[in-house]
Amino acid sequence: MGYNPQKPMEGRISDLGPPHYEQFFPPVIKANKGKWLWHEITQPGVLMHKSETGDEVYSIRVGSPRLVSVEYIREVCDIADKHCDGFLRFTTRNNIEFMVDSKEKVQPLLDTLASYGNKYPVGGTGAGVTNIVHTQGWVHCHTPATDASGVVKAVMDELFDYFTSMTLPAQVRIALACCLNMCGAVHASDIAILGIHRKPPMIDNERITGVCELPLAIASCPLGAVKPAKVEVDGKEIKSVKVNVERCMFCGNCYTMCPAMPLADPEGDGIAILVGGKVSNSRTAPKFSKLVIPFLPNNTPRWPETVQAVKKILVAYANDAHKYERVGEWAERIGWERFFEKCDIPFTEKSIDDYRLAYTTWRTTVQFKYTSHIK
Amino acid sequence: MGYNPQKPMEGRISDLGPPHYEQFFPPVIKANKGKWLWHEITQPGVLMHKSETGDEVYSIRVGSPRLVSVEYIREVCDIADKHCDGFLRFTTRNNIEFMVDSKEKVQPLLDTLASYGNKYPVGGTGAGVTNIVHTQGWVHCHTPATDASGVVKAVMDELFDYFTSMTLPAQVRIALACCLNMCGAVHASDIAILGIHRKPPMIDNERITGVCELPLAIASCPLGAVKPAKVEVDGKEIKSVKVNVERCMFCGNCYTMCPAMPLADPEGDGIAILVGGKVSNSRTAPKFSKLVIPFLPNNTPRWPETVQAVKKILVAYANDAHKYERVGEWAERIGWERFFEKCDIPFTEKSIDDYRLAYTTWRTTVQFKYTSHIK
Amino acid sequence: MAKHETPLLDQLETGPWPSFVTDLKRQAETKPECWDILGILELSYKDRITHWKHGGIVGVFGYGGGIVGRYADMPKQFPGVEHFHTIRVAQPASKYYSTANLRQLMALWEKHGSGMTNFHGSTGDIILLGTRTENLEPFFWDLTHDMGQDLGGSGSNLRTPANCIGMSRCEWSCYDTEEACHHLTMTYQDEIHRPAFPYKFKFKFSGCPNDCVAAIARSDISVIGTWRDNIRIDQAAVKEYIAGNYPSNGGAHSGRDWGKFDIEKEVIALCPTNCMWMEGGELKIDDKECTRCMHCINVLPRALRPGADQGASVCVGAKAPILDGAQFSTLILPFIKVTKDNDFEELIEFIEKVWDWWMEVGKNRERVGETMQRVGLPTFLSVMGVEPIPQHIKEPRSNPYVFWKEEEVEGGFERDIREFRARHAA
Amino acid sequence: MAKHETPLLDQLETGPWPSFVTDLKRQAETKPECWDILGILELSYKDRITHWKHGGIVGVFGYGGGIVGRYADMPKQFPGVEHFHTIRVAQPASKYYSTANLRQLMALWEKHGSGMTNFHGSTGDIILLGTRTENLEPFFWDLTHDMGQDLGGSGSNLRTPANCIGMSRCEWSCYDTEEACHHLTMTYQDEIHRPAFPYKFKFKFSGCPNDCVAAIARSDISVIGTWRDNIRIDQAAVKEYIAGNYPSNGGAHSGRDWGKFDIEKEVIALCPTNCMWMEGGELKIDDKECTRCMHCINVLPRALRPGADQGASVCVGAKAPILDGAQFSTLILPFIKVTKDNDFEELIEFIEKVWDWWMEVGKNRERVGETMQRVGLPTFLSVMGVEPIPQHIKEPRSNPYVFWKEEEVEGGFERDIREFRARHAA
Ligand code: SRM
Ligand code: SRM
Ligand code: SRM
Ligand code: SRM
Ligand code: SF4
Ligand code: SF4
Ligand code: SF4
Ligand code: SF4
Ligand code: SF4
Ligand code: SF4
Ligand code: SF4
Ligand code: SF4
Repeated sequence: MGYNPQKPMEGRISDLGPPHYEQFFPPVIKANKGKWLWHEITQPGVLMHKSETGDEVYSIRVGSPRLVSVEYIREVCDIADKHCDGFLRFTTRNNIEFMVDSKEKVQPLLDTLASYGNKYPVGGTGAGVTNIVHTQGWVHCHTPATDASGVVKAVMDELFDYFTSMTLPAQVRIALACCLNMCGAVHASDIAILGIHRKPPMIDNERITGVCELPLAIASCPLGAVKPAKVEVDGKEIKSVKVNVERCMFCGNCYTMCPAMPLADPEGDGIAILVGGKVSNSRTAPKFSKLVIPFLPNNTPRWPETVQAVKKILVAYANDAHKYERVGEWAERIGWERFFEKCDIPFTEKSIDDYRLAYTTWRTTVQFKYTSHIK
Repeated sequence: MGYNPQKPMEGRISDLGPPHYEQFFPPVIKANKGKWLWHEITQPGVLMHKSETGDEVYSIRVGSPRLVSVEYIREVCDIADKHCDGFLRFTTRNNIEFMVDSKEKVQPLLDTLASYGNKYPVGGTGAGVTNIVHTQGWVHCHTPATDASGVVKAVMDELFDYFTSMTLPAQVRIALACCLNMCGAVHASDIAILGIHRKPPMIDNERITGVCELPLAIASCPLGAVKPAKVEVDGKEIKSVKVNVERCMFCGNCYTMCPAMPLADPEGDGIAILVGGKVSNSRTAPKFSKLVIPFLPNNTPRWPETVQAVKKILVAYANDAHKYERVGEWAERIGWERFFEKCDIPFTEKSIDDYRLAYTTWRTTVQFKYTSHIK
Repeated sequence: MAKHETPLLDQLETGPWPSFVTDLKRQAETKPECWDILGILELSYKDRITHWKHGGIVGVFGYGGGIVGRYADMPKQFPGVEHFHTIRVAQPASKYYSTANLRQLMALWEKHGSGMTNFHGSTGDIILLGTRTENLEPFFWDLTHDMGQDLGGSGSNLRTPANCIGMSRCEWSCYDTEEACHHLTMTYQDEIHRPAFPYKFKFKFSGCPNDCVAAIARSDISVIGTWRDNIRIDQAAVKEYIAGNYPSNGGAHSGRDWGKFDIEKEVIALCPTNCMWMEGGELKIDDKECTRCMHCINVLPRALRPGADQGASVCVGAKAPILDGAQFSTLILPFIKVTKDNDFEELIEFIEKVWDWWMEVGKNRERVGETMQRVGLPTFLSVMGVEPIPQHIKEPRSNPYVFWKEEEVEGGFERDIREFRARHAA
Repeated sequence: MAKHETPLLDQLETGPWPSFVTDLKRQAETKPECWDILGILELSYKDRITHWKHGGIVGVFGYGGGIVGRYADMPKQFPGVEHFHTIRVAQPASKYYSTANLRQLMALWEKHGSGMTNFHGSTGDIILLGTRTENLEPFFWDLTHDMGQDLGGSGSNLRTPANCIGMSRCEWSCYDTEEACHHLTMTYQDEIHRPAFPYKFKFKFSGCPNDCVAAIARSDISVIGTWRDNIRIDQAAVKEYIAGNYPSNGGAHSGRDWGKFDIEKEVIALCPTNCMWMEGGELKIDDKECTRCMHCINVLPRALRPGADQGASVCVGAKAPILDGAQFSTLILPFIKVTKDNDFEELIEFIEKVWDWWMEVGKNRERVGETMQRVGLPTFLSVMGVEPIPQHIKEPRSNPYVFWKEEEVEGGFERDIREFRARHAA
């Protein structure tokens, strides 16, 4: 049967919503929901949860590139069929979890995973680096200032040992967003990799009339940098806009509203690094990530500057932070001046806020440390 | 000779500046400046500083109402002549300090002071309440929303024992300002008493033309509540202003710029209490005072509601804070929800910021305590 | 066999982390359009700029969301990705799947799409990456008819809600995040599929303050589990921890030698409220001072558990930085019961109150958190009928700029300047 | 004898704190205009509103400040305060006086004014409270000729600078606050007396981070002593404290029994940077981590002293709340030498750079801190020629909204849309 374009409304079903979750529960989950008592990470990537019924579930966490093929998912299903009664799940950070209901079943599963070479790395638990939450980049989106999957691949290659081990002071959450829209939680990550533009939008006067509502484009700019303008196109005066480049901070919101204002550029675009965000309420309240490296170039295909920057921060953190201390908690304890020094990151005025709530970030005390910054 | 109005410029001297401080040093100060090694508060109101020369200076601190007469200053001079070689000083909080160069000279001085009755209370040192820094109020200023000296007198009568003793967890700095101009450091005081208006300005159309520059009056309003208007006065249309009362937050800046916009009112005006500010960098950075009681009436002559509010906060703090903990440090440690409860202050939405940096004060965590506020 | 040379992308086939390039290449063997994905991406790697055009409105009939339109700017060179629309398929709560279900979905996508996916999108959907306009309706037909499944959200509507794994496999969940997420998703199918909001709106459900679905950072309504009685303590287990018989933090730190476990240093001293102490070999908690940060429970999972009187805190207004800077959600309801027993009544009532108000006053493309900022928190609370309490704020205001209302001030705002001047000459 | 009944004010004559009402009444015996002060104040107590008119520009010839004009709104009833201008007399640094000097000033004020004063005003001046316009010049003549003294500031100019007692009686002062204050006051007599600024401007000088003149809260330029070497420790004295032989905090807490002194709890645990510890009975400090908050020194004045390499931090921009909310000063120069040896050269150079800029770009009635907020801290630093360092901020920005300059971006901002479109079709 299938869809009949001649009668598009016939037999149409809608508003079904997602399938009910329960039908996908592995039996041990179904039997023990709400009864779990405690858990233990028995080795990196392997969680054991103990139920008050005495049952145990072992979850084997596997890193995935997220951008995966139909074939890949089928292979994952093969593994789940072989070891997990045909069930599996994905975590909130795009890892795969294979669950088995006894300890004995763990090693055979691990062996199967290992048999695929580096395709199914086990890890991402506890005080390590788990999967990088990321976005579309050049694979799909229209506004990116960098790629997503490629940068993630390059960074994870370098941090691989942190994924498969638990040697850090605390969990480290890395996220990537390819533009300031920040699809994901880049604004609250231990280490955030953020695509940024640095050139103001161009105005495509030849197309603007058809594709933009000028008042919306003008209103879109948080800094009022977009102004109405009259220009000549093919000898005819048309209504368009102009950009006061002095006031532009390259957020791209005008482009979101108006396709005739592209701002992407090979040299202009690149990556900023933000650090010290967190989401959990554990010990300290959620924190925003803070901009510490304003720009690194889009050096394809492996973004060596970005990879090294992330690694350097991670190593400095690993060497210096206390047990349980998240990156942001560490930076606040030692002081940001010391953070820049310990991470060997040159401080630039770009890290100084000059947006709306900026004053709250100025140092209004004479408490400070003497670091190499003071000449 | 003296000033000759006929020849105002003749013999005029200007730009002399203040007298050089050194000529007013008591001998022991002159001899030991820069050589002091340590100090000790030997009893409330009596400081001893020890010099590396072996010299000692004893400073006896005396509370003053600040608003004092020529006769009062002469009396103070009598005391200084009698005991202090004719020298004295005033502190940054309007206390008087009489200095003597040996321990033996302390008691006679204290005796003299005591002989004046309650006129020269000795205290204001260490972990107590020192003098209330304050402003003009109804004694001199044109914009006050409350009096200054009278409120201070009433509050200090109640807190007198805290002035003459050192029983608090830390120093408590109380300040009063009679309007939002906040002449003083009310915005950074442990307890701040602040005169506030609550009625929007009236427009004195009959006088506005002569006394106001309308554009300045209009520009003065931080919320754009003052707008140009045309009104009729004695049958003639004149340019004036009107106030959008919905947008007014009673700051009085328009009145500062334009005398034809008075806002004072017996019922509208009164006092707000702010707490938890500090200036020193000791342990924690300087903090702003925070508004906890939005309004108390101008109940002359003794402002009982204000006196009781200050006392209540002070007692709750004294009972609960740790040694060395300033009011603001205490409130932050126990949490503001607990602060309101411990001080038995009803919480109102007036304490919730809705001005420019407001978002930074919202609670963006699920960390909170269950207090009586949660029903 | 490669349709395009990909010297740059090929360099992403080395290294230990699984390679999406290798995966794409393998898929390209059976789905040749994947060559064009590789080709256009390679070109982006060369040009260092995206080759996708701005937007494009496509969808399935009757839905205002669920599909993101996308066209290549080099359709001639890469005809396989000329149209490259993504389809957002609503994921099941907690993202459990049967392989049967996944295989069926993969078969559909092999038939109608590019063969590439994201498991999952950042909001939580299954993202099916790239298909042509003419495939959308047939795919949707098969998805609904053959699988009984549905699209997720995009556009100015309720976005696909998401949740942490919750009670199904976590001992700390204070309400059933899966059921809450599923129930609300089903309740609001219309809001998900037919945009009627000023802008997007997101729900996320975490079972405890660890917030494993990052609700407080990225959802307009963040429902985060909590409790209001006392942390449950098993003193025997505390002793085992002290003795070093149980690994601290569930073994999360076992990769490094952090020395012997020290309850004073690792738990008591790190409690943000300092409300814990040891007494007679027992761990004591002054629960009324506890802010339920989870740290002690995280470190001692076999000894401590959230209290038994469980529910959730509801926070409102998180969003990404454009335009005013990022916002976390703000605590609005400190504690409500969140349970199927009453069909999530309290939560639903609250959500709808938020929506009614925001749909009325929210400007175009203004997230609810921005509307809250614009009107101010006191106004928001008052329109929500929520009594203002200190739990709503980190600290009281430090400026004195209070908006008094006329009815609060004795005598009102109206005054007679002449009468005033009679007493106070200018 | 009372000229007016003052039943309300009379109630302020009871209670232990010295009464200004009693004082006024006594003064009224010889200065009858004080009856009118009492009378008009009593009326304010009755009406609950001020009876002073708005401002009034009066002054002495050649000065644009130093006098605050004031007129009563009931001159008929209270002729003695019909004019009631205050005179601000510049105080000596640290506010030491000889009785001779004070008596002479009081004699002048008895002659020319109301007989009432403020010792001192909040900025630091001696305030002589209330006189008539025609008395101003004669008073000024006598003040300058007979006493060699001068007025302080008011209006849009440099206000009378003030300082903490500093080295003259405090062991912690890291530079000579008196000399700095005096020297700068003398250097800037013209700026004090002749308004040429966009708005008022204040200097305050504190000798150490305790900031006893509240510089960081209320001065446009706050100079606060600090050091850059190590805290000086006398270990023998540390032992005395531990033994309980010296009172902690210089005896500041002696009014209450706080129990035996506990160096761990009272010093080490309260150090905000956790950079102190006990080792072999000695107190150790990791000085490079110390932020010189003063707490340990405050608590152990006989054992600890600021380092010997002393100077000051310079912070800029404090002010009261109107209009944007209060501001503390922001750290701009972490450490400079502040000494007469070089005529305070570094400080003066910095101040003048701030003024030059602010006088150029500051709007009417815009404090320098507001101008800083308006242009942004990075711009302020750059116009000051100060290299941006992390010490200028509490934390880095959390929004990503960086203003890149054209010259920083390879290829600049100019681009050709046609060339772009050739590669990226719309
Ligand atoms: C599986 C997952 C939930 C899900 O629904 O998929 C999950 C599962 C668990 N989390 Fe989580 N968390 C998961 C995402 C998160 C997130 C969200 C995120 O990263 O985007 C957070 C907030 C991150 C942040 O704060 O920035 C998160 C913050 C925590 C914390 C708080 C740790 C802290 O000190 O801040 C704990 C407690 C702990 O680890 O001690 C925690 C603890 C746990 C426990 C131990 C809960 C339990 O008892 O089962 C689970 C195993 C932890 C582990 O992997 O070491 N989980 N956890 C998510 C796994 C993601 C992954 O694949 O790596
Ligand atoms: C005399 C005076 C300086 C002056 O030039 O006049 C002064 C003198 C001393 N101060 Fe102060 N402070 C003086 C105003 C201040 C101020 C300014 C103010 O209150 O407006 C502050 C900042 C207030 C704030 O933080 O809100 C101030 C914060 C301190 C601190 C920090 C205490 C803290 O824990 O925050 C100390 C250290 C201490 O007391 O341990 C201190 C310590 C001292 C010492 C011990 C310094 C010394 O070694 O001589 C002096 C005696 C303290 C005492 O009275 O207990 N002084 N001190 C001021 C006396 C005011 C008065 O009459 O009461
Ligand atoms: C696919 C996805 C990224 C991904 O690779 O996972 C995505 C992709 C896009 N997002 Fe997003 N957002 C995605 C999750 C998010 C999240 C995370 C979340 O929902 O938890 C956020 C941050 C949270 C939030 O909502 O604030 C997010 C914040 C934005 C924003 C900024 C919204 C704001 O209020 O600031 C935009 C801009 C806009 O709406 O115009 C945006 C816009 C977009 C658009 C539609 C581009 C645009 O300008 O119109 C992207 C389409 C890409 C494409 O070509 O397919 N996307 N976007 C995520 C949705 C997948 C899914 O349904 O599961
Ligand atoms: C006399 C004094 C209060 C006192 O009783 O001590 C005072 C009195 C006045 N101040 Fe003030 N200020 C006084 C110290 C302060 C201080 C404290 C300080 O200087 O350390 C401040 C806060 C710090 C600051 O500068 O921000 C202060 C912040 C203001 C403001 C708000 C300025 C701002 O930028 O926000 C105004 C409003 C204005 O300038 O129009 C103001 C305006 C006024 C005026 C001139 C009233 C006006 O609207 O024009 C007051 C005249 C009262 C009168 O009738 O004599 N006064 N004023 C203080 C000056 C005495 C002296 O010279 O020693
Ligand atoms: S972060 Fe920006 S570029 Fe990346 S997917 Fe989201 S909207 Fe597109
Ligand atoms: S990129 Fe942002 S700041 Fe620049 S013009 Fe566009 S909307 Fe305005
Ligand atoms: S605080 Fe206001 S009312 Fe009081 S003296 Fe200052 S300007 Fe006048
Ligand atoms: S009092 Fe303040 S807010 Fe009200 S109109 Fe005047 S300037 Fe504006
Ligand atoms: S948020 Fe809490 S309940 Fe949910 S998975 Fe994380 S730890 Fe468990
Ligand atoms: S949950 Fe957090 S606040 Fe509560 S006792 Fe444990 S560590 Fe302390
Ligand atoms: S600021 Fe420092 S130097 Fe000045 S008096 Fe206070 S404690 Fe002494
Ligand atoms: S001055 Fe402050 S930061 Fe430095 S050691 Fe002492 S207590 Fe610690």
